[in-house]
Amino acid sequence: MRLRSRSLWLLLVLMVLLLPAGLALGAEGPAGGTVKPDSGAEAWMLTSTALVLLMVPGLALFYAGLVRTKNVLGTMMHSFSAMAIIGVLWAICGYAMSFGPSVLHGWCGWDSSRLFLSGLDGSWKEYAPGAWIPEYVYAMFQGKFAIITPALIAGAFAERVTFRGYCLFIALWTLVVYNPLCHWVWASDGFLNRLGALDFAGGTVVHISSGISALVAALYLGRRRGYPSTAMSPNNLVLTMLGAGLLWVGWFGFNAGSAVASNMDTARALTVTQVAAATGALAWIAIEALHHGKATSLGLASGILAGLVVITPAAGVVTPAGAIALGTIASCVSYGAILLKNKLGYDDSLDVFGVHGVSGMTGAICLTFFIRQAWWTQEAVALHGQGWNVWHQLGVQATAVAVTVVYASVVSLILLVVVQKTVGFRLDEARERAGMDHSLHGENGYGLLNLN
Amino acid sequence: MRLRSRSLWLLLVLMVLLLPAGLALGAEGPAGGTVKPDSGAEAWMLTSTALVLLMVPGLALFYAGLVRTKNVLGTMMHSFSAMAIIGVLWAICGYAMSFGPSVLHGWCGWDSSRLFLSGLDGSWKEYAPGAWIPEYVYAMFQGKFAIITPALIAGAFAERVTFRGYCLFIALWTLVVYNPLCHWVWASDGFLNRLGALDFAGGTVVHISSGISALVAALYLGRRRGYPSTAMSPNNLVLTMLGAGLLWVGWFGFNAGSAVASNMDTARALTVTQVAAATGALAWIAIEALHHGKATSLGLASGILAGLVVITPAAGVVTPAGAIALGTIASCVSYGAILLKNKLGYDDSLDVFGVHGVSGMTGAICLTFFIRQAWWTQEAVALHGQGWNVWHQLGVQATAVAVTVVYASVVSLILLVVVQKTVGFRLDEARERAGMDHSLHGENGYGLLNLN
Amino acid sequence: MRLRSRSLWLLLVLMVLLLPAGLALGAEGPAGGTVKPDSGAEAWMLTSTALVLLMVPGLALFYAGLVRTKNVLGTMMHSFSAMAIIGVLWAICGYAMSFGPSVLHGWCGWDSSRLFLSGLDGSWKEYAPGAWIPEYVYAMFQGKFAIITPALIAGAFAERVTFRGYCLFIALWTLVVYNPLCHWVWASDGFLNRLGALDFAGGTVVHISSGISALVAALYLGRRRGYPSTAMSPNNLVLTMLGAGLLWVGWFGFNAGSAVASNMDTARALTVTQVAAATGALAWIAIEALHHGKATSLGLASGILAGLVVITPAAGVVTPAGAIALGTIASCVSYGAILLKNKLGYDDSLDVFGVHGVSGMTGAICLTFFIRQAWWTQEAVALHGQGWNVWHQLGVQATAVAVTVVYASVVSLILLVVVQKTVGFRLDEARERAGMDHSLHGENGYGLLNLN
Amino acid sequence: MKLITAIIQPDKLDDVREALIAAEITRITVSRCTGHGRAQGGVDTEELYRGQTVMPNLLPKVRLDIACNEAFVEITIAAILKAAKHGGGEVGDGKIFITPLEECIRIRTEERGGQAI
Amino acid sequence: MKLITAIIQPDKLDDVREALIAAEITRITVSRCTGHGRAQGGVDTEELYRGQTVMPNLLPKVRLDIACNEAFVEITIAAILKAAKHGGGEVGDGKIFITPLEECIRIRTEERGGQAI
Amino acid sequence: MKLITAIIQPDKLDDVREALIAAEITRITVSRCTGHGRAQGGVDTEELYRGQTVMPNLLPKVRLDIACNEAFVEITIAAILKAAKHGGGEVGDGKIFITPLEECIRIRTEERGGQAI
Ligand SMILES: Nc1ncnc2c1ncn2[C@@H]1O[C@H](COP(=O)(O)OP(=O)(O)O)[C@@H](O)[C@H]1O
Ligand SMILES: Nc1ncnc2c1ncn2[C@@H]1O[C@H](COP(=O)(O)OP(=O)(O)O)[C@@H](O)[C@H]1O
Ligand SMILES: Nc1ncnc2c1ncn2[C@@H]1O[C@H](COP(=O)(O)OP(=O)(O)O)[C@@H](O)[C@H]1O
Repeated sequence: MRLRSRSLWLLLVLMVLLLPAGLALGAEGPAGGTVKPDSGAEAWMLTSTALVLLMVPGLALFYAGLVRTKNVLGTMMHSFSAMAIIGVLWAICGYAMSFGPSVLHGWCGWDSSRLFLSGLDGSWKEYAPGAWIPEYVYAMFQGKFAIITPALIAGAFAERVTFRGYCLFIALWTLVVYNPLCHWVWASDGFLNRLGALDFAGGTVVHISSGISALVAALYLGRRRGYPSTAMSPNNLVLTMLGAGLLWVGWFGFNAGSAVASNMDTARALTVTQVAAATGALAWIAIEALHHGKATSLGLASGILAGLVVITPAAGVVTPAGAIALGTIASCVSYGAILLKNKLGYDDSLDVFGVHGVSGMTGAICLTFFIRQAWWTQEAVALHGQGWNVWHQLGVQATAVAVTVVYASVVSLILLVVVQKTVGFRLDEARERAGMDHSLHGENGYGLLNLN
Repeated sequence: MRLRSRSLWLLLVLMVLLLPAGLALGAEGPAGGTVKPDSGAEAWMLTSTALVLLMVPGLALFYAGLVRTKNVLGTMMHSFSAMAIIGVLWAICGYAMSFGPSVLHGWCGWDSSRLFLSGLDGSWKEYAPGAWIPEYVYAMFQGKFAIITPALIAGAFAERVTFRGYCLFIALWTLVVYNPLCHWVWASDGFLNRLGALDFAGGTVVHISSGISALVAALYLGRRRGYPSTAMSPNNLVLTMLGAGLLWVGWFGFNAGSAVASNMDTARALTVTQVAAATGALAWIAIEALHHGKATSLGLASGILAGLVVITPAAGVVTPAGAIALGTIASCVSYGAILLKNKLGYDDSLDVFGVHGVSGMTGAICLTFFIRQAWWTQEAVALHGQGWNVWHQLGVQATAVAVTVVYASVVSLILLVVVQKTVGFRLDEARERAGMDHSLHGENGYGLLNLN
Repeated sequence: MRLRSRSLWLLLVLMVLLLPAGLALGAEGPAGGTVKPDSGAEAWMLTSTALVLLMVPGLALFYAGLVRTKNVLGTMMHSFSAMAIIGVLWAICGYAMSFGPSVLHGWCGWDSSRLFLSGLDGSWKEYAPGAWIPEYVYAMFQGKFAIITPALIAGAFAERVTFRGYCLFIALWTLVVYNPLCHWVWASDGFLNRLGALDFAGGTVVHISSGISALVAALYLGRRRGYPSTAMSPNNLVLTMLGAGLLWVGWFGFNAGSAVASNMDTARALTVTQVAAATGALAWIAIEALHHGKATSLGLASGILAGLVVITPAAGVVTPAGAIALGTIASCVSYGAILLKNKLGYDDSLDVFGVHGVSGMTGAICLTFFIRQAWWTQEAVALHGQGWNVWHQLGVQATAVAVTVVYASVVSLILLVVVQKTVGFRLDEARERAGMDHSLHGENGYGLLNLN
Repeated sequence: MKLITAIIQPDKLDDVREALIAAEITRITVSRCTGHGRAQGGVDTEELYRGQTVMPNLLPKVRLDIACNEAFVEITIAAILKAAKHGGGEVGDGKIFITPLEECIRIRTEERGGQAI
Repeated sequence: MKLITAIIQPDKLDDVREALIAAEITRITVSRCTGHGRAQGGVDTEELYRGQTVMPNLLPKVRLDIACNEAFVEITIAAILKAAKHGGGEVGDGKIFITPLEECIRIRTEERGGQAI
Repeated sequence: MKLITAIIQPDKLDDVREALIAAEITRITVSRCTGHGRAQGGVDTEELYRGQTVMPNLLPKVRLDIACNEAFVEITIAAILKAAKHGGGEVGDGKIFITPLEECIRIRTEERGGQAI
């Protein structure tokens, strides 16, 4: 058993070590005669890349604060190992699969000259009118989205999976779920993109895909031992609050960075992001105050997240007033979804589906009703011709959501079975009781609790 | 009682929900023929907005680390709920009140087409020579200042107020204290601005106004039960240190962002901010070493803050050497002010007045003596004509400080009385003893301390 | 004893207070006729400055999490006091010593008109083709490197030095080790720069110099009492993980900022930084899984650091595939170095030499083998003429490393002796046992552990 | 000599400590514990977690250990009883346990017995 | 009356608590402690630190204090013994100590003796 | 059998643990507590808070519980007394309490009495 595990890791290491041998020598992309570098747009995209990376420790803290003391490091490892694993996979082939030209009937993209990011040196692209930036920056910015998406799923099966199984799962998931979806929605020749689906910063690609996969995983892997009879209290809500704060800050990069420019679109995206997050937070604590007479800090943090998730697909097109509406709606539906979960009794431990899945779908669908006038009269006409209306767009949005839900849930289920049957995913009872920190990592989150 | 509270919250929720109904359809501001977008300036302002937002979790940690274990979440909630409440209010009417044209004899601004930020789409403005950026970005940047200012006040009455009372207080305070002050000092037709008061990034608007309101609140609400006889030790100075670090980082956005450009002014503001913070920190620990023979981490953190506060109004005009002088002076006077407070015996729990009020006033007044030569020969002449000298400027600065002190203290007192008499502000004894976390929020900051 | 200490501090305070008296009046540098401000490059450099500052709290957390509970604040103080002390010294004379024209046969630079940063106002420079930014920004960006370098050393003698001794040590070290080294490598007339040594963002200046000084200090000051017989467990690995996350984010500023532009070089540096960090992390946990059957969170964090350190000198020239190779190699050699240390038995408490020294040297040397083709055909030819090859470059790199190792170790040893013999460096037994937090700072990191 | 161990509510610690000092009992040892009493302990102990009311398995309590001579036993008990009650006494207010103490030694002076208490 | 003090492994706390409740022992006090038993306590207790296997000086344990009437002593012991063992019993599984309890007082009602337990 | 409970200064924990091991007392339970002794406990216990000297109400202490057979009682006490003193003994150095232990059970083997210690 231990042996099997070792050889598995060995393989991985060797793979990594041998990779550079296979590298295509970085061909300098000829900078076309018309390249006009926009150092301001690049500056913002570099910043956005850093901000989205900041979301990963933010998420790690958010989740780590909610689990029990014995699982605090194991939970952080879920986010941090995504930085390591997806960070490497994205550089090797993720970018090529997501943003290369369509292959396999459009299932994914492929561009062998972009393996190992090798063909990007010297390549400038105009991602928005006038916004020429190095393709490297775009690849890195997008890579951060690939990292955070599988990390989000981890909340659904917190406190009860093997580290090995988790690593294998996210590696496979990014290859067969994330990269294709990303290609469909954001590559210029992706079929959902061509359909005209609006997904500014990842409502479908990031939040719905992770939310629905989380639900499937929670159902497949089953409840934590003791749930729901034993109370499983958060070990450190201070971390959760700090995590929520970092997520909010980082989300400016996530959403406003998705304009891939430093212009009016960027400004609008930042504005609605800020407004939706604030409204989501306010709405959630207001609901709590009505429901229980007390507003909680976890409620405020959850409301921030709901607001940020709902605005993610919508940040390109809605008005600030629309952001207020969406933020309010998101907190209501996510709050309701969590109450429902408690009734149904399945154990989506940190409510990934309730927050990301539900608010993500809400955003992707409801954004249709809050699109600013100018979009209808200009962009919509340019894209679809005269006569395109709310109901047309609603149909497109619903299609994109449905495709994402079906694809992500089916493929995730297959992957779950595969991982469970090979290296094992669900933790055995002894190690689950002892806690992931000690039994999987040989560590101890808070040494300060012992005397030393 | 519980019912009263519920209906209050209900009102709030309904308000939020109904708001979008009242929205003016986002009229696209016609981009004037001469707009020359400066993507670099915009990139820096987007970044600054994110950095200033980062200060809010920073402040939450700074304060949360200093209170007792039972109040750690309640204290964080003070900062985070400001993000939610002021975040929404600023979008609804705060920006319109602060930066609309003067109404009511200049008491505040008003621009109904900017309610819900509706008229901003497509609007570009030149905030500094050549620095054309979307008005959206400016509105969001300024909104972060509106958020952090009331959050600062919370330190004065830490550990002893109701959450409901606090929410109501900061909502009213931002409407009748912050927005008018902001208009007077920073709107082009504000009367203190016209007078020539120098307040680069909020010495009066942010620090003096919050510091003096904090003093009034501490006096009005009275001491914590047990203060000063019982020692009330900080529960987690690690959080406080981290908070100080995040505040320093965020302050670069706060001060250098206040140039609303990416030019020499920005560079100078960043430089003096860095230098003053370092000097403040060094001076504070030097004073402690002299006074007690030991330098403390809280002292270093307090010195950082004093240095940052003192340079806030001054960042546009002083030299780096001036920043060193100001940082040193700030730590001396704030240290002295806190010693004095201990003598006087009032309970400004986290020394909001001692640090923000005192160093803020010091900065606003003393900056006059450290203005770089070029300012006198160029800007001063352009603004006031020949012959304008240090003493003239000192008079203007003193006026601005006096106006702020009088206005903020009087109006804050009225608001305190109103809140106390309506929903109740001061916590009753049982809940104060039990701690805000449990009694107000039904939570527990550090579950890890229990066995779970 | 206490008196001696007081007068020492008094001197310091007076020095600080009197400094501004000696200031040269900020002469406005005449902006040459051809200045073309690049607001985008400036925006990114301002951001980078903030990001590098963020690394200091990041480092404080990283280190603080690894020590024992009684030393958590004392350890954070090592990082934070560097912000204060070096922050002030850099403004006074550090920048002038590092980037002024060579004096003393090139031992350091000097430019008395840059003392107190006084001559920088109005000065714009073109740091990369087209990238005109205010010299202020460059000075502040570089100042952050000066801050973090001595703070890194502190890990080697964690838990066992006086605060006074530490302050004196880093003040002297920055003056006689850092500033000269920085001048040699990065000033245009520095001798290592002229030799053609590649050190994009501080492999020699920052990591090798601090790593080797750390080793010398660990050997000179001796082991912690009880090491290695008593287990000294990390008090809070959650902090360490968060610290690693902040370091990664901040490192984007560190490396990509070192392009001093917002162009293709910046984009490449950011890309290889991201890739090397991810690979380092993955390789480290793979090694651990092979070696012990378990991957640890501290291992992942250490791998992140190793990857970041190794790419630091290389970020300007290597390909992404090269970054994968370097990240893998770095984790292998640093892991090995730490195993070796455990065998040898000296107490480099937080493995500063093992991670920064070893990975730094690895990067500075091995980068030669992963340089992208275009560099050889363009930059190399421009710098050295035809025929310059890997072995030539390797010689230059080895020279730079050797010079750094010899200089830093010898001078550090002298400084250690001086500090130990004057104010005392090593903590006496009673205070070491009681813990730095209480005995040096009169504080207590986690009050929450007591009942209050 | 007796060893008096009291389990009380955390919010009563200050009151009890003051009552003890008033009764001239100045030497005490305090530690954190968690407990489980009748009916899962008293009003208003539940916590909230995302819209759900949660009853913790173990509630935070404070434990006091006081070694004292026989003469002081009832004084100590009376002081605790008075100060530790919420109102007229609520579920969760706690318990006092008394065990025999055979010996007590002051480390500093190595004194033993009653005068070392 | 007796005071039963058990030192157990932290991962067995839930099991023991449930076993006690099943045996109708519902009032307990729990606290965190660390301990040092034979041969530095049991399999798989080491931790990892940068490639090195480290044996902590003190291992985390949980302490239960249960005051009970004589009649319940053996019931309580049996419940703990059954629930606290790993498999058939491993080094580190813990200890039970029994000390005499002279008096027990319920703070709420000021009742004393057996009915206050 | 006796139960020896010692309250000592945290910085002496390592010394005491080593002294006990040297005296062949290897089984101990350690926990964190806070205490209040005479004259608010010893030199150099104050803390600093923004320019003010603060005396904490309760100072951190460490509690050791050691069950041992009669024969080892004096050995244990001697070991603690020697190792726990600061210099010749300072205020705050702590206390040792000895209570009777009626029964001791090793959970792993269910052994009882002296050999289970
Ligand atoms: N028999 C007992 N043994 C151990 N601890 C007890 C016992 N009874 C009460 N406690 C402790 O005292 C605390 C408060 O008990 P409480 O609920 O007031 O008791 P009761 O239900 O008898 O009034 C409990 O949480 C528990 O920690
Ligand atoms: N004689 C004793 N005195 C105090 N505590 C003890 C004693 N024996 C055991 N313990 C506590 O019980 C824990 C588990 O002991 P364990 O290793 O199972 O004992 P044993 O080696 O006798 O089987 C120890 O870590 C310690 O905390
Ligand atoms: N009578 C007592 N009951 C309970 N704990 C005590 C008692 N006396 C001392 N202690 C504990 O021992 C610690 C050290 O006591 P110390 O100040 O050395 O005692 P003394 O003043 O008798 O020399 C105290 O902080 C307290 O925790």
